[in-house]
Amino acid sequence: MAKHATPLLDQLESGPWPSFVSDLKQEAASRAKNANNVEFQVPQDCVEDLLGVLELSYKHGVTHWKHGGIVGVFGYGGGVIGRYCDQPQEFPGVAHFHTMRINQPGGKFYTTEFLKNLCDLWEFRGSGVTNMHGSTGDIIFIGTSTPQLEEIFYELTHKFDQDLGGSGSNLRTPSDCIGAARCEYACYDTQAICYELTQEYQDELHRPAFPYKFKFKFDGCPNCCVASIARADISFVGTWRDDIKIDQEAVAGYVGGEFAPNAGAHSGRDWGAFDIQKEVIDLCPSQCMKYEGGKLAINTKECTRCMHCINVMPRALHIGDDRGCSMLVGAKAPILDGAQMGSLLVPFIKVEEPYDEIKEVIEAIWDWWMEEGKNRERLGELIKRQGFQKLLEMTNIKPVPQHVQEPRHNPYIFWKEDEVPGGWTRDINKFRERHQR
Amino acid sequence: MAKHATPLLDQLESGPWPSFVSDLKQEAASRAKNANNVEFQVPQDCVEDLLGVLELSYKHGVTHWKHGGIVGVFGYGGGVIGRYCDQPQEFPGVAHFHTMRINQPGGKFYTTEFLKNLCDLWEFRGSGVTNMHGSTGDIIFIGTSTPQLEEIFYELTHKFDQDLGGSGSNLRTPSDCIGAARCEYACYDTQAICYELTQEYQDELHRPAFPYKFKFKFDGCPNCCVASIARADISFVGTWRDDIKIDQEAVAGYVGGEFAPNAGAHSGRDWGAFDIQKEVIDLCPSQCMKYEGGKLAINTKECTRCMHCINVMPRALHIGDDRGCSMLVGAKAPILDGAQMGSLLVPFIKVEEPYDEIKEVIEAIWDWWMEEGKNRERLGELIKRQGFQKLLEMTNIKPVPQHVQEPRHNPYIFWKEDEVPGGWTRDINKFRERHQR
Amino acid sequence: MAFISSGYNPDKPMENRITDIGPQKYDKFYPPVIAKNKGKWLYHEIIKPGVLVHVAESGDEVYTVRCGGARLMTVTHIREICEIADKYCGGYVRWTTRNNVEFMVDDKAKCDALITDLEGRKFDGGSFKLPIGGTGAGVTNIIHTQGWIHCHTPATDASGPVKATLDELFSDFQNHRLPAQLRVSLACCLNMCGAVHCSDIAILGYHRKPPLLDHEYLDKMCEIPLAIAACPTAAVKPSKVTVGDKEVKSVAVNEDRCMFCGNCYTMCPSMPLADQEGDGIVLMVGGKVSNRISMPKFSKVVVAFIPNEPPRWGTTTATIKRIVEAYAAGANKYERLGDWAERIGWERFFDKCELEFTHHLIDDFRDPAYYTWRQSTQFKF
Amino acid sequence: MAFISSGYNPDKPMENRITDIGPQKYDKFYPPVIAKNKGKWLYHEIIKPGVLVHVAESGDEVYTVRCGGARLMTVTHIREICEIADKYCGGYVRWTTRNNVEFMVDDKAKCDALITDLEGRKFDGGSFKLPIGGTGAGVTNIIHTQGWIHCHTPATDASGPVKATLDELFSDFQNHRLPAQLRVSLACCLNMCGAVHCSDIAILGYHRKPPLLDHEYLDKMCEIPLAIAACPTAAVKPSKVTVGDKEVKSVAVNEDRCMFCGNCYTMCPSMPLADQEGDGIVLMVGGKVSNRISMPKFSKVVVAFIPNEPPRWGTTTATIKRIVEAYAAGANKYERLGDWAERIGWERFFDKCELEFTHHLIDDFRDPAYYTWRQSTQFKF
Ligand code: SRM
Ligand code: SRM
Ligand code: SRM
Ligand code: SRM
Ligand code: SF4
Ligand code: SF4
Ligand code: SF4
Ligand code: SF4
Ligand code: SF4
Ligand code: SF4
Ligand code: SF4
Ligand code: SF4
Repeated sequence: MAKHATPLLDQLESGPWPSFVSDLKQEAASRAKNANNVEFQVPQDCVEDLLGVLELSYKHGVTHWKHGGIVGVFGYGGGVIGRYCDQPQEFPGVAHFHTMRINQPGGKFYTTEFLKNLCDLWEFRGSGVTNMHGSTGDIIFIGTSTPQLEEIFYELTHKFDQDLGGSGSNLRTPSDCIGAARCEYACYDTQAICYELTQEYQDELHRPAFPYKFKFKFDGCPNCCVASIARADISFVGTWRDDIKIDQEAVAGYVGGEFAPNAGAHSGRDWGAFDIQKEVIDLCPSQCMKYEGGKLAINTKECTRCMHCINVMPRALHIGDDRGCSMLVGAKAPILDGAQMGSLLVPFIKVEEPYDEIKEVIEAIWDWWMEEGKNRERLGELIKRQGFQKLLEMTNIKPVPQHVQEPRHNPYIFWKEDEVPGGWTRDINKFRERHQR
Repeated sequence: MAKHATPLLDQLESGPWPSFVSDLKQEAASRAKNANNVEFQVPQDCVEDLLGVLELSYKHGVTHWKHGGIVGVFGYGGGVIGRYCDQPQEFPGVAHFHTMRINQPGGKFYTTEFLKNLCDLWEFRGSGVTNMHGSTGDIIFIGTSTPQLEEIFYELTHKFDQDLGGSGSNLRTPSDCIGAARCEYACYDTQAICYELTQEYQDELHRPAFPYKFKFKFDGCPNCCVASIARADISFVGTWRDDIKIDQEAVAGYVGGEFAPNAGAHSGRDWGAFDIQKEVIDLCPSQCMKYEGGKLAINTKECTRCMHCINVMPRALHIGDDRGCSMLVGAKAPILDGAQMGSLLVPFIKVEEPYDEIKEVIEAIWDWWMEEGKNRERLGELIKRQGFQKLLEMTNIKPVPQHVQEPRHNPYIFWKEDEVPGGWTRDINKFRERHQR
Repeated sequence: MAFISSGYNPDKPMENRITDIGPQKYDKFYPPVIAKNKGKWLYHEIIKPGVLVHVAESGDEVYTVRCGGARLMTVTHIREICEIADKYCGGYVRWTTRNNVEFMVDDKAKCDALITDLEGRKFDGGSFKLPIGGTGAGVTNIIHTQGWIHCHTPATDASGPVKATLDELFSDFQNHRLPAQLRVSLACCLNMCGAVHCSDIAILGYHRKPPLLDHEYLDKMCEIPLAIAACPTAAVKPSKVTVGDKEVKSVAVNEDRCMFCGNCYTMCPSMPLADQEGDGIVLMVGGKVSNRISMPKFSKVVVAFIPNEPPRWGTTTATIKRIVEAYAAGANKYERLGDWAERIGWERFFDKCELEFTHHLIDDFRDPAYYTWRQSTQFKF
Repeated sequence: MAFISSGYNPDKPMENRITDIGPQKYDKFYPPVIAKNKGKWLYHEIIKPGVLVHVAESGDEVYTVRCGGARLMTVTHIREICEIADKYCGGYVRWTTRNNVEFMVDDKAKCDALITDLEGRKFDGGSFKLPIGGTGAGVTNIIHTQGWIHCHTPATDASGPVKATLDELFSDFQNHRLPAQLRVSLACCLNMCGAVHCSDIAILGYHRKPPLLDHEYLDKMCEIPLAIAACPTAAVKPSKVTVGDKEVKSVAVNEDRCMFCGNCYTMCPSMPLADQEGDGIVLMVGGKVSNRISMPKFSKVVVAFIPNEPPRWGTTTATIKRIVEAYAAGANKYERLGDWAERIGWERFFDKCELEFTHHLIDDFRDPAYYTWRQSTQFKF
């Protein structure tokens, strides 16, 4: 029988979607049974207590966790989030219940061997409860005690060749879309650069030297499957500069109804026969396409590479060959001054080992932010505070119209003294010679 | 011969566009000649000096006018802008050179009799130079001396039944489009309400009691020929609620090429035959039109009354019969906090004598602004500072989706205590019973 | 020049005083055909540039001939307008909201005679007195402000640049070849006395040097707290300054925070900004006020600075001409300049108008600036 | 429960220490068909909801079966996933960026067997363990955060509302009937740990009461200057308070300026906000992150508050369902929810979704608020 009655949570066991309550219960049962005689290093009934404290929150309508305090592993400033229960007597199994962030592999591909190792470790030294994955991308181990932190870290590094992810005022765990590994739209190898920069900036990832958190995310194309534009201080979004490759025969295949539009993504409803004019040409945001005489034409110069036509006809249209990425900066959640999406800083840059050009941009941004950023000021907020122009100046990037959605509509231009002939130092008496009081 | 050489200004006499320099010179000559023996009350050569000081500005690249100081007519706080030359010795004719604002008639219609009277008065007591008209709408008399102000005012009121317009922290001279007088698009009588409100609020117009200036402008329809949306603290823009009236025969006339689209506004170029689909249906911003089987249909519910279709086919389409206006508030120039366009406050209101409902809205706005507005704070800035929600509250207008272009994207909702069950007063000790430190 | 009294008695200002009577009532000035058909107009047509006919339910017609005018007008010129109106229009005339003059007649024959008369009138210097035009898909009169002719804060002249620009655009004042109407406006300083911030093309006077400080007089001539409060960027602070051997109260300006708006000068004459090298013109484009097709919008800054070049402001007018030609060549029928720029993208706009994009054009004024940067990978190379 | 050392020596933490090694290298974990064809994929097809095939230049195919999962997963569940992957997928498996599990096989027959297996797996409580779906024009897994399971600042739970919502939307997880993909996300507080601010539908936990002040402990547990600096609206000020008979340093909160963001609480545990009646859910809609057709955009607040209703948050899920149905009925093919709302106008959106428009939905946060009001006469009645 369960340690705590959970009448409210029990109601979340029904319904088709996988029930986390059922899963927690199976874990609680498995720990209680302990078929493999694991010498649990945290309370065997911690999952029962987790269910118990959660039930209490369901009853009270508020959380029962309190602030973390600073816990972690020696020499690292991140990777662990401390957490304590505010009813430790009632739920001793979760009195201390820290999470650890384990840096996920690129594309979130796993061998079962590796996963099973992690499971064994986490069952043994933690609650056995995880998030697969955290919002930043890490594998999250939910719930262990302070003494286990170093033990887990030791085993991770020594046995599994695996490091922690980021937290605190650090570089956070970079993450990527599946990209070239399995996607025909990938304009660069997201996994390669994600890995390379993660390795290059291990120090920044583990040792807090920044004003606040900093995130990289890598999207292979403008579809943005890792949502980098919404939530990375620097988002790398694949793009290309030359023609979209058109296979006219395959276009005919779509027009003729041989291939399902959008790879079958709309199969759940009868939308009528595919109408290339209505569904592709007319929806192209830059109106740069034509379908005439059974031939599709794209005016590359005007195309904004939105991906729509390619998404609709993946067999017929393919991204260009002159590939690279756009870098956007400053995305963040609403705290403090409002949410931001990434703003375009580098319209196009090649993504090629050893990524020196890209690193130059990154480091110029960091230099500026570390110099000027206030405590707990995200890059986006610094850009807002000091201006996008300042960002361009500090990264030595030439202003181009691509940087703006539209030019400023207020004419409040802050000229600098050296831009104005004659400078600003003027003599009032000389002025008064021409202009009496 | 001219009093001052004006080699720079002389270059502005050539070219086809009416030359203000030529006009000023003809006035200077006329004053010098004085064929009618006018007993000029300000220096006879003031126009020469005006040309002279302007030439000097052309040479120096800066103005030679200085601050006004407070001049005006007894009991009024507006209607006169004081102005002094900063080179009075060189240009004594314009040493004092104040402007007077004369409240223009509605629609800027005149009889020549009235105009000639004004000309006589202004030639006699001022420079004879005017602006027809000032940006707010007034007739501007440019250039007279302080002693003449009362004289001119006396003659205006006693002989010509004519008052001054506004300046200072007053209601400014209201102005209107030609509207119903000569325009088939007018949804209400702009001249009638403009006149009525000008009369009703004479006190507000002449005696500064506001935090800053306040402007009314009246546009008969959404074409906005008096640009009210861009520059009136309250803009009244005509609109209607029922069907656009369609004369199908006339539609056929346009389609058949019998009538020129847009009343001939595009006659300077061969744009090809009129294509109702491309030129009307496809450009309708709400996509609520259809042209099928030679019949034009409009889905009134979805129409946003943008005027495009009516503008293109004025013989075929006419505004609806259930007419009134929208009121938008807060437009202003960029000083101090950035320009604003008017924001929609009253989506629809009838415009009928005695305009009581409209006056209620106006006065509620003024009450709030006079209570809360800071010195030199325009209504638009107050709305920005205290929020559009506050404006609705103070005018007792129910919030509707029409008030916004889009709902807020930041979730920072400032709840009020009485909106939250249980209020805000809580007991920390009670909280701590459930949540230990 | 003897003083002649109007009857006003300065010692008894309230004697016989008439106040608060407002303007003349509009309908006293309506031509008969207007008075009769008001509110009953059926449709109109532009017969040719500058000439309109409106047809009423009654069958009545009114022909309007629209004429350009420098809005700076002398009584001599107004009298000439009256003379024409007396001759052809029964003694009625009106001005438009953009300072054009409209002569109205109620039949076609009168209209033709009127047109012939107007076309013949020129100033001695050679310019037209009352050029016909300003309708339809063309350029109309330029809304403008006082400039060096009367104001104390301008950063450029008004009448001069307007005359020069309209000379350059004159053929479009008399033609309907543009994709849609194109409204040009000018304001001589940031106060923007007009709807300049929502114009297809706006010419704006702009200072670029922080105020001079006339310390010796500042405290005498100004209310220091008002000058401080006037500054939108809080760049003005109180200070003490030694002038000669006296310490006086004055202000200090944090020059790096100054955006040259002139608000301090409006409140305090001892803080002038004007400067021959500093002052000049900002060009803004793409605004509109009508609600037709697209919603009203602000103009955007596309040229950060052009020096004042009196008397003909050559660089300014040439740049405007280039923009107009690019627009004429590129936009669709009915498409306003701003809608065109948005459709093709601002990156293309700068190409097509051969304008340089500089850092000044990127918004850095307060929070809303963010919304003008590009939060997308959609752009054109 | 005896302590078992990993080998780590607390007295010599640096001994044999391995640090800064980063994650496992991605390519060690690629299934062979991925390793072989990486960068050479030609096209893909969604065979049915949840099942994709990607075809490479080489002719190779990879079949992917995507399965939903509560991202809160125990090792027992992960082991079961491994077992399946071992059986069908050569020991490889992956997770998507939205917490779904993907099993990949390189031929069609294996794929069918895999599907049959997966469809049969259920928890004791009756829910699916690994439901297949989440592709194409449908609903996929809900991105979410910790909620009451682990965090100290939530205003709602995460896993619970997500489970309840996905039960409600389950048929659309396994169907492609929607006009376009529909991404639902949840964040349990304003910190918004995820891309919640750019989601088609965002469920957001929100506090509505200003922080409680635990004066007795505040100065002991918090750095008062940090708590003051944390407040974005400057509502927190230092104060002195008498507790019992002692005067202590503490803070005061200007409650009218508080927007309940919880930043002060993040910096200072003596300022808790949570409250059963105060806390609840804000619904936002119409955001997106892809650049397809339209640019990325923020979600907009359309329901200001729904109380927490554990365990099934009935009002929240019913409201979401209503929005989804209105969208399904009204939008065009390929049209994301936000694009639909903008096309029909937000006034219609509220009609069609039967939502009440309240003053809370009008932006009043700083200068950019202005740009969300309506500066036009274009609107629908
Ligand atoms: C675990 C995780 C949520 C989850 O359930 O997945 C998480 C959890 C917390 N986040 Fe987060 N954030 C997590 C991803 C994010 C993301 C999403 C992302 O990275 O893509 C965001 C939005 C993007 C961004 O960075 O802006 C995010 C924005 C925040 C913020 C607001 C930051 C801002 O600048 O607006 C805070 C507040 C703070 O830093 O004080 C925050 C703070 C927190 C803290 C540390 C709360 C605190 O103040 O102490 C949470 C600890 C919860 C706990 O007890 O476990 N978390 N946080 C995510 C990290 C897992 C991982 O490593 O994979
Ligand atoms: C005469 C006129 C310009 C013209 O050449 O036509 C004018 C002239 C002045 N305006 Fe204006 N404004 C004139 C219409 C406008 C308009 C247009 C309108 O009313 O439609 C605006 C923009 C709309 C608005 O109100 O926002 C306008 C916005 C300003 C501002 C900025 C106000 C703001 O809130 O942003 C100022 C600055 C101030 O008030 O200190 C200003 C200040 C001034 C002053 C009084 C300069 C000053 O600070 O002392 C100018 C006196 C010039 C002179 O010596 O003659 N004037 N002013 C216009 C009035 C004529 C008339 O009565 O018909
Ligand atoms: C006479 C005048 C009203 C007045 O009270 O004086 C007027 C008169 C007419 N306007 Fe206007 N508009 C007048 C200033 C305006 C303004 C204000 C401005 O420019 O400062 C606007 C807003 C401009 C803007 O959006 O920036 C304006 C935007 C329109 C529009 C919308 C055009 C568009 O494409 O956006 C129409 C509709 C049309 O042209 O078919 C219109 C249509 C008309 C019609 C056809 C109305 C009618 O049926 O009589 C009139 C003749 C149009 C023509 O000239 O081609 N009128 N019209 C103004 C003439 C100014 C001038 O001398 O040139
Ligand atoms: C597996 C995954 C990448 C990964 O690294 O894990 C992925 C995979 C694919 N995405 Fe995605 N997307 C994935 C998250 C996303 C996200 C991120 C998110 O939702 O947080 C987005 C942005 C969402 C947004 O805009 O709010 C995203 C926006 C797209 C789009 C743009 C669709 C649109 O209408 O805007 C496409 C194009 C399409 O669907 O044709 C796309 C297309 C694809 C394709 C067709 C790419 C390909 O050729 O392989 C993949 C299968 C699509 C499908 O599921 O129907 N993927 N995709 C992610 C699956 C998440 C899941 O489990 O459901
Ligand atoms: S972002 Fe582009 S490249 Fe990456 S998985 Fe999505 S569609 Fe493929
Ligand atoms: S990628 Fe987008 S912009 Fe380019 S042609 Fe295709 S639909 Fe048009
Ligand atoms: S605003 Fe409308 S009613 Fe007034 S003149 Fe212009 S078109 Fe006619
Ligand atoms: S008025 Fe505008 S919105 Fe209405 S039907 Fe005509 S074009 Fe469409
Ligand atoms: S725009 Fe500026 S300089 Fe020009 S008239 Fe108005 S206040 Fe004077
Ligand atoms: S010009 Fe404007 S910004 Fe500069 S000091 Fe004066 S008021 Fe301040
Ligand atoms: S959204 Fe807020 S409550 Fe939820 S995990 Fe993130 S910080 Fe914690
Ligand atoms: S909850 Fe936010 S707004 Fe309220 S006092 Fe705390 S920090 Fe300030």
